[in-house]
Amino acid sequence: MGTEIPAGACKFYIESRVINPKEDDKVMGRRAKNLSDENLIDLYRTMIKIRLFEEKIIDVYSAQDMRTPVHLYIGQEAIAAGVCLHLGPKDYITTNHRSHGHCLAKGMDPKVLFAELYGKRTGCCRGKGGSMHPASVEHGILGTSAIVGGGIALAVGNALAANMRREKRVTVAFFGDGATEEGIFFECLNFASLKRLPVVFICENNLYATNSPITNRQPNSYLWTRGGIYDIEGYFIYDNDVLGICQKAREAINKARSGFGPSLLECRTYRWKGHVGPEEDHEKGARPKSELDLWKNRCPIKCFRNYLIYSRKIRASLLNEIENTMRHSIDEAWQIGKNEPYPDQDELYQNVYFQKTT
Amino acid sequence: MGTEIPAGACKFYIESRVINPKEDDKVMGRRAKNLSDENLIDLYRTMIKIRLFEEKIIDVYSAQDMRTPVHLYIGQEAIAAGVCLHLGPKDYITTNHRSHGHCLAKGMDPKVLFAELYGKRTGCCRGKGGSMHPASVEHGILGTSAIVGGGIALAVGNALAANMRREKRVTVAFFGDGATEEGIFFECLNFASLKRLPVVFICENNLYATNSPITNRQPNSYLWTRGGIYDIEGYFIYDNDVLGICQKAREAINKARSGFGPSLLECRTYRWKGHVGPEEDHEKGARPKSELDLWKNRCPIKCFRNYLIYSRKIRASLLNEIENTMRHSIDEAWQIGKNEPYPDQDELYQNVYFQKTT
Amino acid sequence: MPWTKVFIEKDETNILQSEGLRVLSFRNALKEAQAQILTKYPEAFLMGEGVDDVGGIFGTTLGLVDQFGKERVMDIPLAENGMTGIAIGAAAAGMKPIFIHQRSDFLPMCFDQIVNHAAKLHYMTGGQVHVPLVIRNIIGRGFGSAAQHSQGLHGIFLHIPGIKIIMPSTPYDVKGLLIAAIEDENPILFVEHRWIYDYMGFVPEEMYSIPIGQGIIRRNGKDITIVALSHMVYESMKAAILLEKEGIDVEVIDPRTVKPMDEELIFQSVSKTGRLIVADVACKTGGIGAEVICKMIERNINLFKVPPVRINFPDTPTPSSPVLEDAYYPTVSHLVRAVKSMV
Amino acid sequence: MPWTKVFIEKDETNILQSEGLRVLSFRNALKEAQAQILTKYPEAFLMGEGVDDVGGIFGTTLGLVDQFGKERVMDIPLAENGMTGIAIGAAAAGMKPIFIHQRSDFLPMCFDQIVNHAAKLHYMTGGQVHVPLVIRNIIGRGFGSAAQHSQGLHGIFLHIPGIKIIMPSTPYDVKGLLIAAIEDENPILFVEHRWIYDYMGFVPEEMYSIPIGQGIIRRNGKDITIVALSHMVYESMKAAILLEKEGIDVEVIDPRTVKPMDEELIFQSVSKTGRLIVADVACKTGGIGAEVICKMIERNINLFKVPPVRINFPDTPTPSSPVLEDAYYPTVSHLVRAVKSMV
Ligand SMILES: Cc1ncc(C[n+]2csc(CCOP(=O)(O)OP(=O)(O)O)c2C)c(N)n1
Ligand SMILES: Cc1ncc(C[n+]2csc(CCOP(=O)(O)OP(=O)(O)O)c2C)c(N)n1
Ligand SMILES: [Mg+2]
Ligand SMILES: [Mg+2]
Repeated sequence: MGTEIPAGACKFYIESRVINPKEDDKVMGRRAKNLSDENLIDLYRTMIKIRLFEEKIIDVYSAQDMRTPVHLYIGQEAIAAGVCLHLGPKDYITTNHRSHGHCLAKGMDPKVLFAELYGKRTGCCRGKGGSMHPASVEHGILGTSAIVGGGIALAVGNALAANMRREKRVTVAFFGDGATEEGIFFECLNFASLKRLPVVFICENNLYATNSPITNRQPNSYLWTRGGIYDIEGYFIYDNDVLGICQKAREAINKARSGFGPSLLECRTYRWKGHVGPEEDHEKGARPKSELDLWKNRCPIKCFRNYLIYSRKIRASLLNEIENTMRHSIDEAWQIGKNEPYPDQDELYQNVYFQKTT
Repeated sequence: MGTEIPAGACKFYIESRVINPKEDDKVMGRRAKNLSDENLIDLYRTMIKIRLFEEKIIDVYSAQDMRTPVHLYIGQEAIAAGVCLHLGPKDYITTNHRSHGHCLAKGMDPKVLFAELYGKRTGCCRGKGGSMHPASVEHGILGTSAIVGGGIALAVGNALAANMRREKRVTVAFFGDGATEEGIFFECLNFASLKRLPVVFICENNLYATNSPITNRQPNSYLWTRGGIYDIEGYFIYDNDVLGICQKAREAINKARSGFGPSLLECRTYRWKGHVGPEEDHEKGARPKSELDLWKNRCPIKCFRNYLIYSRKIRASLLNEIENTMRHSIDEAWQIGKNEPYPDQDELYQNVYFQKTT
Repeated sequence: MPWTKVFIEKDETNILQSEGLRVLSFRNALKEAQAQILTKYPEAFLMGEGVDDVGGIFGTTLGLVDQFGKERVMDIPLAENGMTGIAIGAAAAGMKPIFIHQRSDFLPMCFDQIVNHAAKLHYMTGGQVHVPLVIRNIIGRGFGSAAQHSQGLHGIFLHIPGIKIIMPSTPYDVKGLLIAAIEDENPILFVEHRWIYDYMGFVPEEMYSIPIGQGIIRRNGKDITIVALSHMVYESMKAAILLEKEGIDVEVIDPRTVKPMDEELIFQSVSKTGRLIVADVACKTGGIGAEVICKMIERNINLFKVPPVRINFPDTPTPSSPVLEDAYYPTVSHLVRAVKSMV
Repeated sequence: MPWTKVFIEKDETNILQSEGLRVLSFRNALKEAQAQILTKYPEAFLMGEGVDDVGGIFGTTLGLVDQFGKERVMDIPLAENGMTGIAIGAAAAGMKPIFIHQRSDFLPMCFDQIVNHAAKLHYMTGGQVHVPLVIRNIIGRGFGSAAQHSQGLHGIFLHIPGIKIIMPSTPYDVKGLLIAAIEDENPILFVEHRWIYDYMGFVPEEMYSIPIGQGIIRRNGKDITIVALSHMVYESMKAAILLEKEGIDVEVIDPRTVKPMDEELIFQSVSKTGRLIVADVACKTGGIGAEVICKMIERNINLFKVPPVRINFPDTPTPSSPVLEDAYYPTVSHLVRAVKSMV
């Protein structure tokens, strides 16, 4: 039972998908076989956390006191959540301009992130990074580049360091479909495979870079194939399929951790909001509303919630409670982050050069 | 009947090859079926021209008056000759630091090239380019980059221009195995396929970049596969097989000319001389002599000559005559080129910026 | 002259309109220039990430795709270096691409192709080939754009022979200089600033071009010379108005093109005032200010009555926090303070 | 002092040896520094195209692979931008890579990673992460190296906050400065020149480091100051010897590090001589000379008795022809002529 899209750049690309949770059950069930209820609830909680964090941003953004360009992750939550479930605090990730989801899934405290978005002294980067450059060494996020493709090289470098030290850390690089057009992507795939580095490449194919559909930019969109030329196994994970992501990410992470080198996962998804800022793209005519509606129907949270309730027999009230608790804690984090003090103006001149503290 | 290589970096890579011309006959014969004797003799003549041109360089280089770094093409002649046989003067090519063979095969006059190597006023670039940057607009060579990978982008740009103008010109990009590691290679493949540009990518895989064997640099050496991810057909052409090159190049060029987009040919070969300069690599221990000996046995000229004589019944005396005539004309070209006047010192300041002559 | 004047307030341009003169924003002047270029030169085309989308590069290419089609208003993959090389190859074969970057910060991605290829091809080929390539790039200040989305990187191209640098400030100039750039047929870095798109001014409808290498005196004064680039022209004019009230007479020079630079114009001015400020939209050390000041002192060691001053971004990356961003950017009051300390 | 002296002729170093002092070439001093760094710091490693081959980067890494293995003397694919990013990622995670380019001309390939990443990561992360990355790069003059194999591109990095620039000239300094660079733990552009590898000088066996930011007076003089970088130190010393015979007393200053720059040392010298030449191994416009001269005039407008002079490559790409190459490079006689015109 396919879904017809009346118009829109990605029409050719979107295959039919059965949203009915009953029918999804068998596939989902197979995928979840290694996951306890607790795992599943963790997964749900992470997705909810990301969603609510960003909905908070949308709520408050028009006040114009959060002065940082926000690239919202809403609609893509399944990926960060599904991948980071398998990572420990010592594992590294690199993110990109669309950073919030990855940072939260990797364990960053929402209030520190809010403080950073507000340019506050207690933000993770003392207010110098903002939304596009979060970092948190304790969570294995050693800096974020908003240059498309930049984070991929940093990730491979993190993995090289881990390898040279014989540490068992894994590095995950998150990046968009647009990043796969930058030459640096291939330079990194080649080297990662050559040295069998413990790195997992996660391509979040949301079908657009800014307003350009992938059909404007690449002759085909099988991004999972891009590593094959270097003997890197590639996988395609269907639209927002959180359990699929979870399963393949686990395999890839375990493989990397065991010394068998990199993998590439293409996770197909869709961003609900504009490339930057809280509006929706159809408002300014960047894409048809019907396309968004279709993908809202594939909301990773809604689908997963249905699965949990109908197939795993998890009580809706428990899920509601998780959501309510999270909403409360996000509100609180926002309150705190927003009310932190600004840095002194002198901070401007700090950290241009590293100074040894001997 | 394989050939064992006692030691050497590329051992794993080199498969058995029957050099015996009688046994090669059938394959060769099939490949030559569209080629007249005249074509074949043209091909032979071009290879001989390149070989003798460069042997002349070797002869005279120690005099140190040819002050330009020469990256010799000896051993790889089959590629330039086999490909350029199908190109007209209006077709474009781009070459690289190892430029002489491509320029000569595309029709450049040896004396103009010699003059350039000697830094003379009548050199193709008025003495400003040297061996690494020859150009000749009348032969469709719009400039040469010695930055690895640079020429690939120029080629795709030439092809884009031809396409936008609805001209039937084809562009061929010649580059080495090392260039396939630069990200720009993939950026160009993607765009060329996306826009179905009339360009043919010829990768001359001589198994080394400078002294680094390909095994140090890439996890596998199936370079012909690199375009598959963009739906670009790839072909592998066996060691210096000039008729194989000829055949596949014709197909690819025709395809490009007919508007069906790019192809990628990997031509396996070997350079006999050092990366730069007239010495042989084993002299300084860069690679085993046995490896070179093996490849000298696969000399593209010698093998082709045997084929012409034994299978096509072309008289050896005719081939000898071609060689002698060519030797004479190369000598003459060298004499002329070498004795041309140097540019005025003022030439230094010319051509920094284009000046309109209106 | 209406075409030399800088209009800080929109209201001022009402006078122009009442005189029957045509008023356009910087943004629309730029768009008009591109439309006229595309119309006149069949070999010209625009390429860039998102040139054909609803944003239209801050509105500067909006609608052009409808007029000229997707081939000549070409959206491209995210591959700045390769695409620049492709533009160069097309230019070498006779096309006239205008390559557009949403931010100047993306120029480092294609430094290889700009520096080692575009700038050298004409020379290396002994003049056989030339590269008519215009590279539009936009400095993106403000709203937490931070370290990788707000740099001014034009200064480094001063050091690269073979490429020219143009930095228009007014609607009149941006049109005339873009047309001049295309007609010049050299590789040209065309530097814009996001904060000047809304400024208005007189812009004739017909195609015209402004000679590359000619600066202009935006305001005559006898006490001090401010050489101001791009957005700094507006800030300097504002400062001049404030300082006038205090009896300080500021001359504002807008070089318009940085390479070649109208050295003579600046030299004459400083010979008169004896005081020089160079105000640029980029970091201080190793920038354009140093070159201008150095050139002046090479010509006359007794030129200066007081030490020259460079007004720039500080030598730090751009911070994100609004309070730090405020501290980062030099303002009218910096200029006023600097001038006062010098006279 | 043997460690401050510049030895132009090999013979001169015989004296050192007869005094029991150890003499090494620049090349071998560099190799020794790397060997000692690799020994002392397990997190240090070399990476570069051909670092482990029989050429050994003009001999400067020769044999190190036998001692330290292929993982720490790492040959890499031809992918300068990606590999620089990987080096940065490794450095951010605590390693200390030394990235080696056979030519400075390949730096534009990785400008994205150097400028937008290495130079900014410490700042963007609010100081959480730093990038101990040394980028060795070699200026390759001569024998028709031409436009893409002979540039000096260090000048453009002056304009990029967050990266330091070191330009050693003597064997003593190259060892001490490379060790200092590694211990400094910032992104550092370490600029070498192919023509100074064979110069000899005193080099102690033990590890030592030279403070970054301290220039040195190579020769005391009272008539004129030449600030000379890298290979130009030798040319300037030769010029000074010739000029001495004509009664002109040249002071030669070797800044050794360009960013930070020992401004004070230069200022003191020019305050004394009133005359300044800046001699660099790169094009003139927008280079280091402009910055040095500008800094001086900012400090004192009465500093100069005569206009300062920049001795540089001309503002053209490098030509291939030997006669043009000869015309391209400034020589001792340029320096001599310039000095004579100034005193
Ligand atoms: C090198 C570079 N080019 C262009 C940009 C501008 N830009 C920022 S995000 C973006 C689109 C990225 O698309 P994708 O990688 O698919 O990520 P998405 O935004 O879809 O998550 C572009 C073009 C940039 N930041 N860096
Ligand atoms: C970007 C860049 N990096 C490094 C070099 C130095 N270099 C010149 S040729 C070469 C090897 C090229 O190998 P390949 O592409 O296989 O061509 P081959 O020399 O084998 O014909 C290298 C590393 C360069 N010229 N440009
Ligand atoms: Mg995307
Ligand atoms: Mg090769």
